[in-house]
Amino acid sequence: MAAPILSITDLTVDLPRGGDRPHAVEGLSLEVAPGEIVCIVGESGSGKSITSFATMSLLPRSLKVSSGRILFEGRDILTLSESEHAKLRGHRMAMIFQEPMTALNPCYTVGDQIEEVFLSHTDMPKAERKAKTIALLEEVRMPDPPRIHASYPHQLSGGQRQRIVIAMALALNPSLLIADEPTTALDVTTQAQILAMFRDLRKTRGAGIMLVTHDFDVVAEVADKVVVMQKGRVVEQGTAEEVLNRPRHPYTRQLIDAVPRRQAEVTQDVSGRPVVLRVEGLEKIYRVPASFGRAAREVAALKPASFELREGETLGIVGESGSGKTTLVRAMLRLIDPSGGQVFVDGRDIASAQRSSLRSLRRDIQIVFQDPYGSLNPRRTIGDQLVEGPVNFGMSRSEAMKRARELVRIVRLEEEALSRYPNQFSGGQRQRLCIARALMVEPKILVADEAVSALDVSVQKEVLRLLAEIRDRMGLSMLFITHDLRVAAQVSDHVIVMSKGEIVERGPIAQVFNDPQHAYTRQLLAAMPGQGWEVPDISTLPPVSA
Amino acid sequence: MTMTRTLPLSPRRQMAQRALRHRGLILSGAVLLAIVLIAILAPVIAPHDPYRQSLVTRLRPPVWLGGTWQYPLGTDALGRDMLSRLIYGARVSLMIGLISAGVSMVIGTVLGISAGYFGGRVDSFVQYLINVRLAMPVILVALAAVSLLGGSLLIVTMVMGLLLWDRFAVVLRAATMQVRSMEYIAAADMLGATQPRILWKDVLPNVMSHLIVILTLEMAHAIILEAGLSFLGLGVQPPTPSWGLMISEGKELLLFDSWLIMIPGVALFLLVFSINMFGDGIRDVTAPEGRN
Amino acid sequence: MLRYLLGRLGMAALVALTVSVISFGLIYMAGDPAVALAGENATPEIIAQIRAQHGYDRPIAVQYLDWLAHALRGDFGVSPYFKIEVATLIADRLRITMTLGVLGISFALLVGVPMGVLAAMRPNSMIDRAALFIAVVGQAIPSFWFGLILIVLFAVNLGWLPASGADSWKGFVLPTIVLGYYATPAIMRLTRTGMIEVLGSDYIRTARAKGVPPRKILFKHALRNAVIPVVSLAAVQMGFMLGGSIVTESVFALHGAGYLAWQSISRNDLPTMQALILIFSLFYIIFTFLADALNAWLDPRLRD
Amino acid sequence: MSTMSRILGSAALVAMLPLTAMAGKSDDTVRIALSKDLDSADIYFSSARESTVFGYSVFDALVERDLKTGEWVGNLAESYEWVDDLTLEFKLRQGVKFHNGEDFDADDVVFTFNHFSDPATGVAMPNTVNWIGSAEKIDQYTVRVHLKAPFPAALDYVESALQIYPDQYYQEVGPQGFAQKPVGTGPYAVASIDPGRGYTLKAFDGYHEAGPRGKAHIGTVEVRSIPDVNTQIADLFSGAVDFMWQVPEDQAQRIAQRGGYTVTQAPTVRFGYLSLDAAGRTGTKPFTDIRVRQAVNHAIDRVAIRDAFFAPTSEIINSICNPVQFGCEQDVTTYDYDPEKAKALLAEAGYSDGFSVDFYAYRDRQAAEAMAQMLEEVGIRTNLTFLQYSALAEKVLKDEIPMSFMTWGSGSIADVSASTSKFFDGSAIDDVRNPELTALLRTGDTTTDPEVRKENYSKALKLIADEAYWVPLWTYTSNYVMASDLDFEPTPDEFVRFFDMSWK
Repeated sequence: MAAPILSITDLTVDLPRGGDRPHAVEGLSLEVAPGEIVCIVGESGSGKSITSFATMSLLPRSLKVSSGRILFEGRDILTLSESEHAKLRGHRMAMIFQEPMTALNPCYTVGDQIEEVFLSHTDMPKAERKAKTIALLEEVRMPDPPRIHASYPHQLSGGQRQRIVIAMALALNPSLLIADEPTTALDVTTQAQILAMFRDLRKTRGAGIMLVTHDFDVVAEVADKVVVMQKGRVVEQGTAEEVLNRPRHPYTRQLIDAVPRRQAEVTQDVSGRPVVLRVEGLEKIYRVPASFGRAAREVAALKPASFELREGETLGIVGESGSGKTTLVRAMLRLIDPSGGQVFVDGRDIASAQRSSLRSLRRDIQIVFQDPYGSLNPRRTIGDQLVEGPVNFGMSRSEAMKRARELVRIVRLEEEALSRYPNQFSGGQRQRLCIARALMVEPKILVADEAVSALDVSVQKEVLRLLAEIRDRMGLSMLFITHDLRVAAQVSDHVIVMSKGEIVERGPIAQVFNDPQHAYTRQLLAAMPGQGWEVPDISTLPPVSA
Repeated sequence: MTMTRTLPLSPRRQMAQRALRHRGLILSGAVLLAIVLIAILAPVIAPHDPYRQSLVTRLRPPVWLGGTWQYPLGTDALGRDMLSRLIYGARVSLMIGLISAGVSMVIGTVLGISAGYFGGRVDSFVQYLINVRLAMPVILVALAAVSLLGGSLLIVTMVMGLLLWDRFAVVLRAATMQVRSMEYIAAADMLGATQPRILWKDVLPNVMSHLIVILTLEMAHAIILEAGLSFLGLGVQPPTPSWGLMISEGKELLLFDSWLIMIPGVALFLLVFSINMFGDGIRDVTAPEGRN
Repeated sequence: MLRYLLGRLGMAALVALTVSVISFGLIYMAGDPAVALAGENATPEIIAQIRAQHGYDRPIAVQYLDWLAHALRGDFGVSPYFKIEVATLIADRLRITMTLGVLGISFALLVGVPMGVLAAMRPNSMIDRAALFIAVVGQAIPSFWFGLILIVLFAVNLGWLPASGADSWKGFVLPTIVLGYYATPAIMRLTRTGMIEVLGSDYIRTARAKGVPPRKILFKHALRNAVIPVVSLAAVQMGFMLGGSIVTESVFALHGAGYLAWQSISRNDLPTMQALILIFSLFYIIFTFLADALNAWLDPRLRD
Repeated sequence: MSTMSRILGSAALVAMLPLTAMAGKSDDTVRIALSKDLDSADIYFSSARESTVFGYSVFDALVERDLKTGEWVGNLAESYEWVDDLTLEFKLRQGVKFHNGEDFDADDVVFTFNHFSDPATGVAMPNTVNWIGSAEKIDQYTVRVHLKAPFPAALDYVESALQIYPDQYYQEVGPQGFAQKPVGTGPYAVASIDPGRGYTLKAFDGYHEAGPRGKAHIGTVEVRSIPDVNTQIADLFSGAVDFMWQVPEDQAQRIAQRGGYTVTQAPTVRFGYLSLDAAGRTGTKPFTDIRVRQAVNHAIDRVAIRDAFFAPTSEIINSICNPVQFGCEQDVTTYDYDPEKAKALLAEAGYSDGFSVDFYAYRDRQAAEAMAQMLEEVGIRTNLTFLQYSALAEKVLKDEIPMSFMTWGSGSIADVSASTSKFFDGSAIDDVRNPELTALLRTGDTTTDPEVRKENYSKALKLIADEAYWVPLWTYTSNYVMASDLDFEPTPDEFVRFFDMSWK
């Protein structure tokens, strides 16, 4: 094996005082060799991104490297001055970030921004810069490179923008490429393309790639070597094959155990049960009014959609961003007014209900949102927010409080939680409180709108388990909206696949996954990362001393 | 899972803690408190009647310029005790600030929150109102209005109140729009809360910090504006001891008895400065993310 | 971009129309304009004569439309106090006020923007704290008071600059400072906030990751983005300044439109008052519109 | 910060002022600061003193009073003659030219008199011209003026209010054109004019030297309106201003104390008074009772106010007129400052607890506030409101002023017909509406025999004093501050004659 391009030894990065731990990264050592993809895996707060920023010398001002060495092409870059380091960045080492939407300067064309790499590091003439840039755009498979060259970032999609960032990173053929969660913000199909691109790059360019991710499926898809981090420390590292299939550290095992399995844990037959929710021809059309030089037009965010939900059933609704699944939910709940169709709960139509009667109708159907930070009012105590619903529906406050205490226990939190404020809870805890809040009014149907998407895998797993448990215990029906096929597979009985505002496929989970009918579904399934990896059953692994 | 680790403090306690650590806030708060106390206790602490004239003891200098302790800050052109007028003036200036800013707050908040919450046509209409209001030159319109309607304390404060609501509306509109998109609003809606209840329990508390900050800014603005109107001779009417009017009265002798304008000027500066500092402090404390 | 600007233009026109109604209507708050015009030694007969002569006996809506029709042609009538055409009077005075406004906003920008950038480069540093302190102090000083002190200092004590008049550039120095300093804190704060936000943004990190030199990051990438909201603010402040020139102009005896406004108010010169309120408003509307156009040019996202 | 402490730490800022060199003499330009502005250079359409001052230097009148002898002398007229009570004949001076070269003759006079006395022209002060019946050209240099009724003060108005305009030029350019470029025969010609801002005058080379005024001594007069008195003083100290007037007493005293400038006072025709609504036309009852009016008279310590705010040369007056005016009887009932007596009178009138009243004023804020305080002490609670003069005048017409502190300049006419007679004429603005009083004054105004006039005015003024209709206060003196190398003798009529100024 070739000499490593990057060799990090005993790196420690201090956190500002007053945090919950003294170091962001502690005693980290790792190596990246040419032509190798090293994945750093960990949950949020594990210090995995800090490592990449330290290497790029892009640490926020508040974080300081206190010890260790980062050898890059034989030089300790921690001893370099800012301008010397700037000469390396973009030239010898390059980086790709998580959030493509904001990674480009909105004021300049993307061509301009790619050319800036050449401008900063070479004295290449203008024409050559442009030619090289066009070539790069082709290499990252952008359609119509000359047009893209003159485009502004806001005119491109997220996936396209990420390719631009990749093009920038590749411009000068760096020997080290660092990618920090490069596909997390992207749709699964785009993710697959980008990951494929990484695999190619390793071969064509011979660069060493350090890829930071939280997703073991991504690791399985591309990694040569894996480094697992927890709370700033490396707990395990080794080849991908070793770590993925025979994890030794309990934490690694816990993480792998939490990876969704792409198949239902338990499937139930619900066909004979009564229908609790019937949606018929629900649609939402936005009218863009006529304005100067443009006629009025209509945009169908949701084409007429119909489905049924039976008692005790979990119906998964799967789709990428922009597929219309969120519009469907919001129109169904009358959070936005639908343009047509009916939504029957208990035989009463929500879609046509008067504002005044809407309140009582909604009692039967409650929702848990995606963002655990935005769905609780930061200025009200948990108790106050929990009793809101029952009190609005006429229950006495003390009665409601009693119920709140009960529900808090059911979602496995302590009663004191009721007197606290949302900022005093972690994301997973908040999501459980949101579930409790929804259950306070004893709904028949619970809608979970990407309810676990923002959570770390281990927390995600717990919340999913809690949801399933509650569903069974309370006889709830559930609508489970997600972009993640694996999660949908794990929890749903039936699944609906949406694309471009339309339901393209539906059926029992096993049928849709094993025998997809629609091209789009097939494409989605094919794009799922880590398909070559059979997640090991941790319980069968030999025990290790923690 | 249990909650054994140390918990973050509740928002209120966090704020209190940040407030206690914020030197500017504490300092300006202390000065403001002192001015408020002086205003409240004016009848007790003022050595003389602020309206009591004495034509034989006009223009006595303050102690440090050779005056006597009978009139520590000297007397004005009508022989009234400057210290007593300054003390009573605190009442008037604070009242001008509070009432004007209060009136604008009500107007601006109602408009801003309605625009931000309901959006659509309500929003377009409010934006139009804001634009109209901003297009009108404040001083000019205030002067014209006061000159046409006469210059009592009530009219001056009402005119300013009707003119200074724009910032409330602009900021609260933006803040409400942000809050409106939060999922806890949708959740409250789902849980059967009525719109007034959502506005009151979910929107208002979350835009409150903006509201308080703007309130302080506009108080300061109103006090300065009234001083400007008084300077042009169209502010509150004499013999009301407003600090702006005192500056205006003292300006005649600016070149000779400069303390006549310096003393109320410094007092006015201190008040406005403290209010602004206090507002900045509150912003830092309630929304630390807004600072950096 | 054209659509964006046309939309703005529509709003601007609507606002301008409303302001014209208000500035026309304001005058009627005072009661009978004929009585105000008649002045000293007025008798009921003279008042009646004036009322007929100026058409004050017609319905208000008719008077408004008549006034508007004339105003659109630049005819604001004859000033009863100065006895000459209001348009001539104002056109002449506006030069001084516009000069002052341009100088004032330039001062505010030249001081405020660099101060804001410096403060943003090191948040919470001494420079930052000092800049914020200066900003708060600046906002707390009444401008007439500040003007008087500057006169005492520079005109009377040091004798460097004249206390009044617009005969040479020297006469504009003190008024420019007095008019400009009040807008400086707002511009400085906005530049600072904008720069801090931009400097913390992902695309600045991208630029650094590309190895772009720090100076270029600051000026090419950061300032360009941070300055967009400052442009709007500067336009708003410029509009305010023209209105605020009343105080400054009367302190420094600069006979600009602001001072004319004050004169017309104290003399009950209704046509001049109406015209000035309308014109100041129009300037504000025009400035903000130009700022929108400039922003559309600076920010490609607004162009589509 | 050191500046702040210096400013705070010194009683008088001027103590540290350097003495600046005077600039005026070297370039033969006198720079004059005006508190108010010249509203219109077409002086017939202005009621402001500033335009009268402007008119005195740019135009000439037919006659003028020699301020030393008090006699009438000819200016544009060589002589005048009362043909009868209703006819005045003027023999005009020959060879006089206007600034634009136009010759002066009877046509100009006839045009000026007839055009501006025509009510359709709508001059700003109709009372100054409404005595004119018509003017008639007898020959090229003789004009007869026919009066509507006998009017003894006619020549006063001929001097101060009837500056002669060039008929051809005026009709050619119209009122607006004239306001922008006025043309007269006066010692100074207008070089530039900027309404509301100021004007520049140049000595007129072709001036008729034979007249009583003589040629101007100083080449250029620059008049600028500087509203703030501090700015004026700052400019005075830095040499940018050579001459200012109507300087408030406090400032004038300080400048005098400092030295280096000439500070002089001149009496003026202006006097102050409190108007009381004795006829009850505003619906305010108390002042209809003579005891209340007497109480107000007793309540005000005029001497103390004069001593505090006005020059020692200001006179306390007993009648509603200025003692320099013809017919201004001062030997009338007087009311001493006696607050106890005032209280007793109020109690007697049934106001032992006092009463509240709206009190309006438009100038001399401090004096007004002092009076308000004195009234308060005897139990009359005032709601003092300051208004612009025009706004106040409007309220008078609408019967909304129960009590006001006013001053009256009589257009600088030294005759009671220009003051007292204007107040109690039985018209809409008359506070008293006493037909006997109005008749006495009218007789005085329309009789030519000086003795008869005096007798009637005396009776009227005694009646006013006995009834305590109003409260006479004091006369005004004007403070003039000028550069020490400027020579100028102010006149009691407050019409600053620029052509009398010269360098020492």
